[in-house]
Amino acid sequence: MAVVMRNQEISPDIFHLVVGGISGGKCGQFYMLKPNDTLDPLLGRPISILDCDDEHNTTSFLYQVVGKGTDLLSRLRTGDYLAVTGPFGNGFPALDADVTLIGGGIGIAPLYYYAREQKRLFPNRKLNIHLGFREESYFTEEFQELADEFSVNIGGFVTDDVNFDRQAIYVTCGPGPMMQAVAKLCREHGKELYVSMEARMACGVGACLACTCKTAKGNKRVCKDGPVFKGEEIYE
Amino acid sequence: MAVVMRNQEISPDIFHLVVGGISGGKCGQFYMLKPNDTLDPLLGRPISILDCDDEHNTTSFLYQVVGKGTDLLSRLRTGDYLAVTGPFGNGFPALDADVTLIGGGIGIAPLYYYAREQKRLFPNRKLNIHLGFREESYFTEEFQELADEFSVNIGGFVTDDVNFDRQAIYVTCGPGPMMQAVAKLCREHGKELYVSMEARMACGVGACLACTCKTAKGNKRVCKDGPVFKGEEIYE
Amino acid sequence: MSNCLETNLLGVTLKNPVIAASGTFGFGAEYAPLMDVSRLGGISGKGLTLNGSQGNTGIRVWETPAGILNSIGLENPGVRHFVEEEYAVMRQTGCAVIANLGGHSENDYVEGAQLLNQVDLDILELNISCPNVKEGGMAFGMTPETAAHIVRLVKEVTRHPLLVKLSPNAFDLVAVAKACQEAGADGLSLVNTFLGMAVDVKRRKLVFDNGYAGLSGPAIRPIALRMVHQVCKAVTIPVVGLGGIATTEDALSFLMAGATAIQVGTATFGDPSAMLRIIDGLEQYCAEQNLANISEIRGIV
Amino acid sequence: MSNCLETNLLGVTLKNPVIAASGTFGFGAEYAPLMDVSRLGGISGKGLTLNGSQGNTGIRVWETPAGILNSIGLENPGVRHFVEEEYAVMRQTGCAVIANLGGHSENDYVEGAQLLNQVDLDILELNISCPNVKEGGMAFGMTPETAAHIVRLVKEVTRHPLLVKLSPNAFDLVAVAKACQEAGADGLSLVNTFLGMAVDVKRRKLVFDNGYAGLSGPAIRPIALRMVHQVCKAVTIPVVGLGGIATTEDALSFLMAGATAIQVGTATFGDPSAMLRIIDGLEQYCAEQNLANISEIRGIV
Ligand SMILES: Cc1cc2nc3c(=O)[nH]c(=O)nc-3n(C[C@H](O)[C@H](O)[C@H](O)COP(=O)(O)OP(=O)(O)OC[C@H]3O[C@@H](n4cnc5c(N)ncnc54)[C@H](O)[C@@H]3O)c2cc1C
Ligand SMILES: Cc1cc2nc3c(=O)[nH]c(=O)nc-3n(C[C@H](O)[C@H](O)[C@H](O)COP(=O)(O)OP(=O)(O)OC[C@H]3O[C@@H](n4cnc5c(N)ncnc54)[C@H](O)[C@@H]3O)c2cc1C
Ligand SMILES: Cc1cc2nc3c(=O)[nH]c(=O)nc-3n(C[C@H](O)[C@H](O)[C@H](O)COP(=O)(O)O)c2cc1C
Ligand SMILES: Cc1cc2nc3c(=O)[nH]c(=O)nc-3n(C[C@H](O)[C@H](O)[C@H](O)COP(=O)(O)O)c2cc1C
Ligand code: FES
Ligand code: FES
Repeated sequence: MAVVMRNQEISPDIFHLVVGGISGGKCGQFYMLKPNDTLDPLLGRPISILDCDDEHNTTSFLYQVVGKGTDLLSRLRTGDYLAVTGPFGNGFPALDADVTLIGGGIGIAPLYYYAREQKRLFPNRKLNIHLGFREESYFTEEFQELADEFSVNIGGFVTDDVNFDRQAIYVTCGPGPMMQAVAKLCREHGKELYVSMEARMACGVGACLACTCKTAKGNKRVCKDGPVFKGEEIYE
Repeated sequence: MAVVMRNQEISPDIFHLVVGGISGGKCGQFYMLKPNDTLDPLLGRPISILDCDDEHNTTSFLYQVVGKGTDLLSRLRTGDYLAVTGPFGNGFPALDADVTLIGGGIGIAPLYYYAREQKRLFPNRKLNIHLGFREESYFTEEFQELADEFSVNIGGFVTDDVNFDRQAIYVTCGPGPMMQAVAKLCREHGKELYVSMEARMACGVGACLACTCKTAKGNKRVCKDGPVFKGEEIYE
Repeated sequence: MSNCLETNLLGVTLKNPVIAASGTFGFGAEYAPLMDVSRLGGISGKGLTLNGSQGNTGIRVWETPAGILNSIGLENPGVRHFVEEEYAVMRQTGCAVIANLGGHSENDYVEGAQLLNQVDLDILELNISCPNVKEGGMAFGMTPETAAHIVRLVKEVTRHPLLVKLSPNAFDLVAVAKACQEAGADGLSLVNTFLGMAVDVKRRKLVFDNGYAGLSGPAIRPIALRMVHQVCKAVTIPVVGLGGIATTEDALSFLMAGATAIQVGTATFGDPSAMLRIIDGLEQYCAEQNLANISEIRGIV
Repeated sequence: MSNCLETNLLGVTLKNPVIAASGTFGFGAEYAPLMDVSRLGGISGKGLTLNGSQGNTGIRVWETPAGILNSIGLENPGVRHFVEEEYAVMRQTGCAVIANLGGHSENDYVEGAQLLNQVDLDILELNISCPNVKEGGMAFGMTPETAAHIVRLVKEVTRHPLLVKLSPNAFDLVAVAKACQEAGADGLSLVNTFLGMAVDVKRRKLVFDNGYAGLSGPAIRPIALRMVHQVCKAVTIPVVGLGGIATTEDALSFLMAGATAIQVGTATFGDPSAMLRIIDGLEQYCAEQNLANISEIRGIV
């Protein structure tokens, strides 16, 4: 059980949640959050770590209300308890290289912690951040503080803002079509790419095989073998 | 939807709940309270009106945490919403007579509003109130203020405190065995008795026949024909 | 309000395809203080038996995860009483009137159906699927032979369109459905409740005096939906789908699976406005999706 | 800790009667970071097929009220791989090792069972009830004849105690159970998942590529419990009960209904500590009720 310290709507249907009592997760990992202890909904909801503060033992999340589970999450108030299990998944690789992050919509969430870690570990490496949103942007200032190059695109194609000719490794998270476009561009420009995948999950630990995705190396479990994969594993 | 104005534990597992946005119920009636809008639990929980304030459009309840539904109720906090339907049931009769109320445990809840109404309508009539509790008493001061004669019994038999020789009409609500004992004594002393019954309910409106109890006049629905019955209807 | 929800069911025109399920809505008057009952497409009344019944003893409902077990046991005033009293109440609601008839024997069904010819029902729903009485209708609904037999007998005597309500506990539901169609059923409704059980662990006893009881509510919806889908693919007569429907989305699922109309039972208990919300939701869906009539999505999955 | 929970199942001594259900617990290693797996009575591994399988395409789980539909489709590494790799992993957990074997044909079952003779399983669980593969085991579990046939074939070749896992979708479950007993099953486990369905209303399509899928979780518990009760009354061999068990009270219900042990599947997803809480709860129950062994309440309802 973790306790809600903050759960605030920072943009329409987008909530910033800070919970106390858990920390230690790596960037790119996720937790299963269960907003109540009744049997409906039955399953936890996978939500990426937005940021983690080991010193104060808090972990924060950024989530979008899309259905029942996230709606219930959004009703939690400071002081409420919620069930949290994790952290799960492999996380992003620490890369001693220039890195270009490409995030779309709520897919920016896992990228923030990663950006912070990259900057901490490799302060002299370039960090380029490109974010795309359909209608309204959110949490962009926090990213901007970390970025060497930074852009926000609203309503267009985030890929239009990205220079794929850099000597950089590319990392993306966002809607499927966006990630597919990024993968195609990286392939064309011969760039290394990491993608953070989503799939419907039940267990979150690799036991149930609900979340498999086809990869070049056969079926992989997004929850356990991922959610971060090499671009070429997923997009042929 | 009604809003929680107060939900306070006044004794171990006993909560005093005040909700805003509903009023107009009669004493002895009940509402179906549903603490959340998920499907587990599925049904509302019947809870008697403890008191009702039409002017401020509030209704209050006294409930004991015994299972899942009441546990969820107990977690509501000021400002939370809950689904409330009702009021249901027939309510207590206004009696232009001396009245002796006998309440046991959480069964005291519906008697309070009734006591207030009796005192308001018939200020010159005697109102005797006898309350019994297993371990700890609660909400007794509020009753005492209204009573001409008053007793609280903890751990014993409330019926020992009651004078069944009065020229009075008797009204009781509490655990089954207690009500049965009261019925027996009333019969022996030739006194008129009203009892407020409980039964597991589904609809609360008389449609499903889940809550029937056998009476002298055949099956009756506790939710619609009751919860208040003449003592002799229930206890042969 | 357009007539995008108007639905023809066995020759009867319903305002909309949303019907209150038998046993969960009394004879239509009980919910009137809480909702505008006249907006419903139809009401299936409490299950009747020829001579009426006091129902089962003991606990009659028990909540389960997203469902309830019930063991009402067909408490009802009897067909004669219905003809004299409750029919008029139902007719006054302004909704299509469906009488639900159960029975303990062939004769019960036949005589009950004959008596019901005295009133102008819109539809007669034959309950061969109640699991809550010892020699209850369910026995008739378990096999194609017994089901067809009773349907044939009733079809011969009734002057009303005949909807046959099937049991999800049947050994081979699709076979039963086909047999009922062949025997003359004008339509099918399904599902009735699933045979379930509960133990009162503290008392180390079965919860229900009757042993087993009937499970209903959202918990069973995925199974009910599959059964409705299977039956719709197997018969040509209209099917009324039910079992755990609580939302517009649920209702749409059943309609897309092939149901001509839907019924809502248990969901009304937890939220008396469930059916009205569904009607509003379906109307909105038609508007959004530019459907002239909701039937356009019937059976598209 | 006393041995009040010690349970003999088909000659194997389990620390306690709580077993992880097949397909929900991998091969035992996956949940190790979250819980002390060694405390479990046993683990039934992911369902195996002779040559392994990639499983079904498309969406594989869909939440329903208090339940989930799954269409994993028996993705598994195959029996040979299990014998060489996963068996050792399971053995290391310190729990009784149960291999779950499914099949597409008689030969799959027989050859699979023969290969599994190479490892020291505690129990072989024969899955004749998976609804998620076209020619899946469920076909074998639907009628007494087909079930008995496959049980007889496997019983002839296996050297392990044989637990046969039954389908709640069988036409006549009790008949299937009796037939399996006669054919040589040493025990029965039930239930596997219920055939269900979901519609993606927005896309106007079935959710699952495979059409129907298997429903599990607390939603189905009242039906599963009734089935376990019926089967326990009809057979003399031990029965392992499952279907929606999530709490100590649920587990007690199944034990009181006659089950020798229980399995927990779906509940673990929502709460990884569910089985440990049940074990603690059963222990506490024995203490409070002065039971020397939990078997004292077996079948008392
Ligand atoms: C590893 C991982 C990390 C994630 N991180 C975040 C995050 O940081 N912030 C955030 O807002 N969301 C994140 N998601 C998505 C989030 O899990 C889903 O939005 C959420 O589970 C939906 O639950 P719901 O009950 O509100 O919606 P539901 O009612 O279950 O479904 C509503 C909609 O959400 C989609 N959906 C449901 N479950 C999933 C799922 N597991 N993955 C993708 N789509 C789903 C459905 O297709 C449907 O359109 C992540 C998902 C994964 C797998
Ligand atoms: C007309 C009426 C008025 C009531 N007024 C009050 C009140 O003012 N305050 C109050 O605390 N309680 C009142 N009750 C009882 C209250 O409804 C139950 O305690 C509550 O429904 C239990 O819900 P649960 O989910 O917490 O318990 P569950 O988990 O459902 O059950 C826990 C225990 O409560 C008992 N129980 C469950 N439902 C009922 C029921 N409908 N009637 C009686 N016992 C039940 C069960 O036997 C079980 O032992 C009233 C009941 C009725 C019928
Ligand atoms: C309390 C209760 C009483 C019922 N009584 C009847 C009945 O008399 N006749 C009948 O055909 N079905 C009866 N049913 C079954 C319902 O009409 C319906 O088939 C079933 O509950 C599934 O739908 P639902 O999940 O929407 O409730 C009853 C159901 C409940 C819950
Ligand atoms: C994701 C998932 C995968 C499953 N895979 C198998 C399997 O491989 N073999 C099998 O016999 N049962 C399988 N089952 C069925 C479970 O073992 C169990 O019988 C069923 O889920 C009912 O129990 P529960 O409600 O506790 O989950 C699976 C169930 C789920 C939810
Ligand atoms: S969610 Fe169970 S294996 Fe990934
Ligand atoms: S609770 Fe439905 S009739 Fe009383």
